[in-house]
Amino acid sequence: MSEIKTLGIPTPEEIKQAQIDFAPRCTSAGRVNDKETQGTVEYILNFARKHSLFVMAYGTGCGAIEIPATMTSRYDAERFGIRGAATPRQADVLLITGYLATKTLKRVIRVYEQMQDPKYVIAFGSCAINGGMYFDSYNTIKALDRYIPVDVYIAGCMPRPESVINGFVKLQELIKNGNAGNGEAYREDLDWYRKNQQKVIKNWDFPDKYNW
Amino acid sequence: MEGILFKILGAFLTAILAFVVGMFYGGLRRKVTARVQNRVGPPVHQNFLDLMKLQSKRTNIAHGFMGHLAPVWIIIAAITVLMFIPILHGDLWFNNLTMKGDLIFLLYMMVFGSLGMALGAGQTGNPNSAMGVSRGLAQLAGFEIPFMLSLIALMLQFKTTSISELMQVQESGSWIIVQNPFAFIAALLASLGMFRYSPFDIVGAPAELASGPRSEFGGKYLGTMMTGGAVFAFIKLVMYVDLFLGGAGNNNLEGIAGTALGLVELLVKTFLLYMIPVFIGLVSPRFRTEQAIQFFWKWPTFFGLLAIGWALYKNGTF
Amino acid sequence: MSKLKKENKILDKLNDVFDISGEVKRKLRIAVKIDSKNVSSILLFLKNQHGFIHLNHISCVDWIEEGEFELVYIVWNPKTKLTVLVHTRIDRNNPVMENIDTIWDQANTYEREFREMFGIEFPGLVGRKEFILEDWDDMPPMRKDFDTQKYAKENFATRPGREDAQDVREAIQKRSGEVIPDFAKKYSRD
Amino acid sequence: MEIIAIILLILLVGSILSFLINRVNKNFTGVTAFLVALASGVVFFTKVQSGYQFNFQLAGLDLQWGLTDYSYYFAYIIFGLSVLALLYSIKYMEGKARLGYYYASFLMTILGMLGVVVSQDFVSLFIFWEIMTWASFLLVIYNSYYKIKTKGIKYMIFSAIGAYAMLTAIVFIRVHYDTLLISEAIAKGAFNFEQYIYIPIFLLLGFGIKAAVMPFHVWAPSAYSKSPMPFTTIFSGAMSKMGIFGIGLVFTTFYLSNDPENFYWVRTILGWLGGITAVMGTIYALIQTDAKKLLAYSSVAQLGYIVVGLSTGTELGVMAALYLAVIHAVFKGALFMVAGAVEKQVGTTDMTKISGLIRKMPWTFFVALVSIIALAGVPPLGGFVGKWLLYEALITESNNYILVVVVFFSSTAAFMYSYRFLFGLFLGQEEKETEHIKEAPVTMIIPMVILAVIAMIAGSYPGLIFEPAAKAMEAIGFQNVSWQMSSLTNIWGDTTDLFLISMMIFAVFIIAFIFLTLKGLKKTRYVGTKDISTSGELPKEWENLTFQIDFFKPFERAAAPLYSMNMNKIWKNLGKNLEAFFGFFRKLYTGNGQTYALFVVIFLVVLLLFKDVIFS
Repeated sequence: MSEIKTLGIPTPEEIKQAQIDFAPRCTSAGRVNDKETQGTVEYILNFARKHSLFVMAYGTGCGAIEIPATMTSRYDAERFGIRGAATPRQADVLLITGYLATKTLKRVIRVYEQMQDPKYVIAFGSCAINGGMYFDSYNTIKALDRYIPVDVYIAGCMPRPESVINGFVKLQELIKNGNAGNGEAYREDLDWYRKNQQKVIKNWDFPDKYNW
Repeated sequence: MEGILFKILGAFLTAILAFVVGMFYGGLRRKVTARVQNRVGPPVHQNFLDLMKLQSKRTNIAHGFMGHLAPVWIIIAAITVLMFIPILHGDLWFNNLTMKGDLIFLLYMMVFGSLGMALGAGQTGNPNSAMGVSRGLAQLAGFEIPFMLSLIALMLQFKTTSISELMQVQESGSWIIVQNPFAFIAALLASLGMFRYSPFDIVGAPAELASGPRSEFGGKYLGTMMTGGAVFAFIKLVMYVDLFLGGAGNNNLEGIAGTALGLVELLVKTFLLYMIPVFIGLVSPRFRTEQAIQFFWKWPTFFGLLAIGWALYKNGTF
Repeated sequence: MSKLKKENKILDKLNDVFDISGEVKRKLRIAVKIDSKNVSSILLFLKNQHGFIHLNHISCVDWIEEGEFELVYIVWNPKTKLTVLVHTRIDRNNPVMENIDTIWDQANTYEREFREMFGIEFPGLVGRKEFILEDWDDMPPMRKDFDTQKYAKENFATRPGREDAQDVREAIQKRSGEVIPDFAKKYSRD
Repeated sequence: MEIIAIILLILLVGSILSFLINRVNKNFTGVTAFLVALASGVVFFTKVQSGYQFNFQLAGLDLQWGLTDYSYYFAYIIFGLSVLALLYSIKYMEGKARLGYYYASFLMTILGMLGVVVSQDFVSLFIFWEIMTWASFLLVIYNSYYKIKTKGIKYMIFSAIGAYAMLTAIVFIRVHYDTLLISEAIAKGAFNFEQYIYIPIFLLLGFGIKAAVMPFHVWAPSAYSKSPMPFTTIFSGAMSKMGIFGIGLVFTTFYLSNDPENFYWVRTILGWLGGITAVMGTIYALIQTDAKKLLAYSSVAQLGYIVVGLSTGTELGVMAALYLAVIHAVFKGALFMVAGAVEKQVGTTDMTKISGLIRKMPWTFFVALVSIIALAGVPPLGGFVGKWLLYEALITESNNYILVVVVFFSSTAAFMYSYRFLFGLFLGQEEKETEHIKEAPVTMIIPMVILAVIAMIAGSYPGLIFEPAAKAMEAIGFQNVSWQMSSLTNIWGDTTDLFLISMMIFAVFIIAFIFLTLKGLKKTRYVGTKDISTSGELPKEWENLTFQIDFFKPFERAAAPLYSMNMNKIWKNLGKNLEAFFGFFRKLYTGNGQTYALFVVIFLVVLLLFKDVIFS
């Protein structure tokens, strides 16, 4: 039998390293229009962006079942301008609903890269935050923001539709202040993301150049 | 010189009117849908926000030249048809090129946009797009038949192929909906297919075909398509009002008051007409393509033939 | 025993033909153990002679201490509603099992899964090697000696500060001061 | 020597010459043929005016060659298309076998067609008609030289039926009216349905087969698609118009009479046949997977429109037919050239095998796009004018209200195959195996582009075609045909201003195009066709996701009753029954002398028994 070392409470060195690794990577690059610097035009555009969120509901995990409830009569997300988009080309928000298997992660990355700037990611449920109940699973990623930038996390297992809407409202706030949307930062920091992605996805067959 | 200036200004006014009204109608449709489903729904101006957001997208992708041109064809079709349709009776501002084109031209011009869009969708290489186009074109062959029959009935009954003259006919007499009700029924049933709401929305079914022909368009392309679509919705409504509901602006007031009254009349008529496909769409499931085509070839075509018979009876051929 | 008449009848018939050790588990359910060489013949016998025309499921259990994989074929007779569980064991170090997808087509799916998840070879099995996992290059992950937590730690970035990313048993022990009883210790990881 | 004879002689000599030159040097054959056609065309248009006439005697028959405005109109189509097709041939046929055979037959076909339009008597008409048919038959079987028995047989049989029908009619005209000149026959009312109804019927049969009218259209799709593409260009573009030319001649009596009740049933039946031809051609075109076959069926459908136009017999209708004859030659010629270019560069025109050629062959795509828009009849290109004229003629001037719906259905369904053609060859996923493909050679591009430009100009200035068409109509019996340079008017006075429409479309195009291009220009990227949103899945290089097979299956299902009507099957059954019938007669010839002796005896006995009845 092989030797097993439990993770336990992280050591100070580990925490230090983690602080470097998990430092918010998308600080300034994508945010040309944060609250202080944005002009009138950007303010108006942000207003439009904020009130028109086309959601690419990528039903990755069990959380996908919360989306119909959020969208339909009872919780009616459409009153915030949130509506479904059929393809990543039309979408603004990528909703990761729950755990992400490595196999799915590959597709999610592709979908994310096919979306057009400014694009936002909402990750949904404990599994997307830290692995949740799949913390020791051999094929589920544990921290989504290592692979694609995330704007808003919604905690819970599962978050109820109220929390989902709360998450969207938080995202709207970020958009209004010009703090959301990390597409450009992602492109700038592509090497780091690619390194992480390729560590998980063994057979990397994406084109080398960033071409979408 | 002044005349030309007025023309250009009038054309701009018409385009802006069509755009604004079309967008608001889209928003109203969403609102009405929401209310029927017991929801609050988005604000009425939601479509403007969507359009603004789409146009403000920072990056865009195109799959090639035809893909790049796809929204252009829609805009061309929308603006051109708009210019050839009388919006108000003999109004200075909205009387663009209305006497220069007839119904056959309008009929063909109206498919121009969808065909161009289909070419753009084809170049993206997305199988869903091609599938949507295939369904759309097949459906076109369905609903154009009753629509054409209804138009032929009108042409025969009033001995004209010009839409302005058909309006003139209704100015003196009663509306065509009274004079030839069957033509109206056929055209109305055809309009359900033209609007592509349920039950004829299999062309761009979001879950099944990933929104069909539009699936590869985002950002400015999708936004421009939305604009064209909004103008087109307005055009169809105005066309139906002109053809069957007596047009608008047929009042005795002079100057700006007459125009304003005419516009209000137009809005009321188009809105009422618009609600028919919207409400039918709300309570309908979805037809498969062949069911849709067969539907159009049954009752609407029957009413169309009846309309032609009625027209021949009325104009004294037999 | 009179209650389980038809169960016993089937068991007797099987006993007549095959070298099995079987028992009637409960009403409508019979379990038999058989040597792995005879699995296909007993399945064919059940299917053709006694109307067990439906293959419910094939499951695999990793008996790591005994160095064996146990395969359980569950077949069902829609007329008599009887279920027969055919247990068989194969060597863990050289896991080769007879391919039965000629008897039931759907067995193919299960067998491909076992090939991927346990590394059991089925000679003559048709289908892509890659079934559910993508680009898997490690030990078959459902084997008990595959350490999934270690694999996860090595491959996936873990968010720091998550205290429950550890052995649950140990954590409970640490938190409550509870002592693990002796009978439970053999299930402990180390 | 008369100038027309010189032109025909140039073509004849050129035909032989190109055959001989091919023996010497294969590279010059095509150029020679092209120069011969060009020279004869130049001589024709510079030296020959309409109204030219030339009488001579041959074997005791009074023959007359000459040109009216009507035949001159068709000469435009013949020479225009032939010269371009021969220019196109030079590169297309490069490296192929039997070049001499090809070019000689090609020039003979031109000679035949020119002969048909210049003949003003029935004898030379028939002779040239046969030259044309035989020369074209040689080209139809060009690609299947060693399988003549199965390939060209349908064309041959139908041409033979047509020729016999024509010959019968000519003999009857000679018997009943004692003339062989067409003008005299018209003057004497030979084509009138009142007196000897079989004369015009037989003539219409003969011409209708060439024009691929409904029950006799079955030869057309296979013949069009099997010939070499440059020849199909004139086969479908010009030679089928000879049938139209003939139908127009037969109807001259009616046009002259100016009486809408005249010929009523014949015209109604012919019109309906044309309408059904259009529908059948269209619905069969849209289920084809071979681009050539698709175009061939589409040609049949378009010829149906022309027949409908001719049979309305009104001014607008005949104008529509003549206009469509030219514009069909233009866009269908271009489209067959496109198919040929694709065939030359890729090796196949099977749409299930190729896709995404747009960036490899941009000029070819441009031509295909323009011609397809013209074919579909969408404004502002030339095809729309023809459609407009046809509909207005049917609605305003004729009382075939249901026929207009049939025609309209056909042209709406035509959108489908139009799209199918463009999508199948040029759009869709770009494949790895077509990466090496280059644009077609420039001598193939030039004729295509010329035709496309004509189609574009005709959309704004259809008057350029109306002018000779109006003259041609006056030559066959209309008076004071009115036309405008760039606007269309029906008899109810409703106009469509084409120039304005073109300008409008052009202006909006420029504005929208500039807006779309300049907006976010730097951040707009081109992506390949493998970068599509297929639920996040990455399509492999070898995966072709283009949707090609059963493209219009839903329509097929909806229109299943229409598809169950198959003319081919009917003809095949007829052929089988005839074979059985004549097989019975063949059994009489047993090869046994005694049987023959018995026949002779029976014959004599019958003769003796009924001698009173027979020789009374």
